[in-house]
Amino acid sequence: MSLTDLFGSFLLLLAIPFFWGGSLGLLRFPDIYTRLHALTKADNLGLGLVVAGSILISKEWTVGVKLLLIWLAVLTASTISCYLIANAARKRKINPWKIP
Amino acid sequence: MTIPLLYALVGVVLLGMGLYSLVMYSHLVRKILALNVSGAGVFLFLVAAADRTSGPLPDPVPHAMVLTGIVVAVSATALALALACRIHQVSGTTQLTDNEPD
Amino acid sequence: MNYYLWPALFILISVVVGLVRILRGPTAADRMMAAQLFGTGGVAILLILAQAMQMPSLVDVALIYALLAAITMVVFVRCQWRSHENTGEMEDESH
Amino acid sequence: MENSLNLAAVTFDGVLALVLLVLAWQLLRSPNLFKAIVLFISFGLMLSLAWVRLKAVDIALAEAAIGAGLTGALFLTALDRLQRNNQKAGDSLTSQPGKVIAGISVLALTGILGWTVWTLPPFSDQMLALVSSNMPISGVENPVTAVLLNFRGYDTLLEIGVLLLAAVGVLAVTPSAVMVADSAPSPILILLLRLLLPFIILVSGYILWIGKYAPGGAFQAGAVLAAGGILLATAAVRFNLSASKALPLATGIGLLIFLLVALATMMLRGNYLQYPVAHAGTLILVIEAAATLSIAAVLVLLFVGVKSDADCPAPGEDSKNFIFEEENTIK
Repeated sequence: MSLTDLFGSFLLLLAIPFFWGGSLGLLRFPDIYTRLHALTKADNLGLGLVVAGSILISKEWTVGVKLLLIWLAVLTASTISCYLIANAARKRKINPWKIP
Repeated sequence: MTIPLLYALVGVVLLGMGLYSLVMYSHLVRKILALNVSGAGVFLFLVAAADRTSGPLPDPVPHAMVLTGIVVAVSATALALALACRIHQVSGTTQLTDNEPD
Repeated sequence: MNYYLWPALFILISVVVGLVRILRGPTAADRMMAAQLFGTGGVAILLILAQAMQMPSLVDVALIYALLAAITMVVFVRCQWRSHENTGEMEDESH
Repeated sequence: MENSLNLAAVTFDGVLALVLLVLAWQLLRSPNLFKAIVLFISFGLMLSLAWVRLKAVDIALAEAAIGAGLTGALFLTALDRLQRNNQKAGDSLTSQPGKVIAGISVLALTGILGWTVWTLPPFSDQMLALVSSNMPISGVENPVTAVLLNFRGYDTLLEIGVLLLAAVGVLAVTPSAVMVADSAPSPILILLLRLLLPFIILVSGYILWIGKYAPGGAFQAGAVLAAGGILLATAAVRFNLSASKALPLATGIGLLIFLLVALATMMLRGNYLQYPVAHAGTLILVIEAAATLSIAAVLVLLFVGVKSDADCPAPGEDSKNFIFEEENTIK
């Protein structure tokens, strides 16, 4: 196992906490707006670290470009659907959670 | 017990669950969902059976069958949903009931 | 190469934990968000499986998931969860 | 070392199998239809991981495109139409004895099938060997594409006909092929379209092309393209398929080209769909390109057919296919 493989695997492992953060945040946070915040952590950093790790492990530039495209696509999709959901929720007059 | 066998058995159980729900629930969308789940069960069984070859390569013939099957399943689902919407529009109901309304 | 399956497994389990949000709701958007988390986790798992199973074409599967991730969400926001039309409280489950 | 390697694989497959069963169980018994549909979308995603574990990447690609881009959209719009006058979805059809009888019969059937699967004789590699030995004359390198478009081309030809039939069926029961949204898309959504649509078309072409060498092909490419069409249709304020002149052509062209090739091969070589070996690859690509367009057109048509409803204003005589801004905001 080469050094890049090792570092790649390390990045893959580092991604796991972000996915757990996303899941637990989705479960534990009190309202839609805060849960959206948790969700995007998995999208941005979790997937970003998996992509970075995979680029290091795969070592082929064509695959690397595709991996970067995947990350960009997910970033775009998650940003925009996050906005759409929050906007729709606001229009439905769902109030943000306040400390009781 | 091998991995393909595990998935094949899951496929069989999905088929059973889908069939039971198809018979048990009267709402049309639930019936369509149930059909989709049982279809997925059959596909899963076919693909799992294809992976039981002696070498590392699976058998491509069931793969081709399931591939076309998935596309046909989604178009059949669309047709069924369009019919359900039409039934709802004409009769105002989304259920299939035993008794005639009149 | 199979040791790469471990991170995939942990991400799978974390995604499954998020499943509870689909079951619980309470609003439709919460359920959709959990489904989106399923999608992102799925992309990550596919990328790791591509290394673990030595199948580079799995990256294409992940690419399709990543590209189409927004579509169900857009359909949901524009066709289902609209502000003026309050379709009863189908979101709130009566247990 | 070997043991720990297998442990990871076995745990992964075990968890995945369990998740599939739990998702299916929850989605089937949920009286809340919206929840059932979201569970079904997640079920599709887990299913495509199962295809990957069973080394069926072609199927995983199709499941990805259809599960992410089509199934959810279809069910959500149909549910929106059905719940206009808000009905409860619960309630089983049958009485208590009926329930017991259905339960016992399904359990018996599942038991028999499960036992049959358990005791299946070892797989014979005959079909695999047959396909592998004929690969050099197929014109392509991906065995699934070879089976679909060459060895069993006849099945695929009929299947494209079946898709066309489904489209005709949806059009027959649907009042109009016009979709009307109740608000203009937000600028952010337009931005999403601008960013994603070119990409989706590019990836569709890539998946079509790569099908010759690796997992991919007409069905997957068509489903990806259709997902792009659905995104466009959903964002538009008004999406009128009946005003389109290109659409009937696009729905028919796959079957047409396939039939023409089939007839030509019959005239020249005496056998339906027996391609000349030297040109097999080109012919397959031509058929697949046409089929991609047809599959995409049919799938978009199916979605618009399910979405459109009688409450929306009549088509009118405007010849535009889709409109993004509300008209009164322009003037």
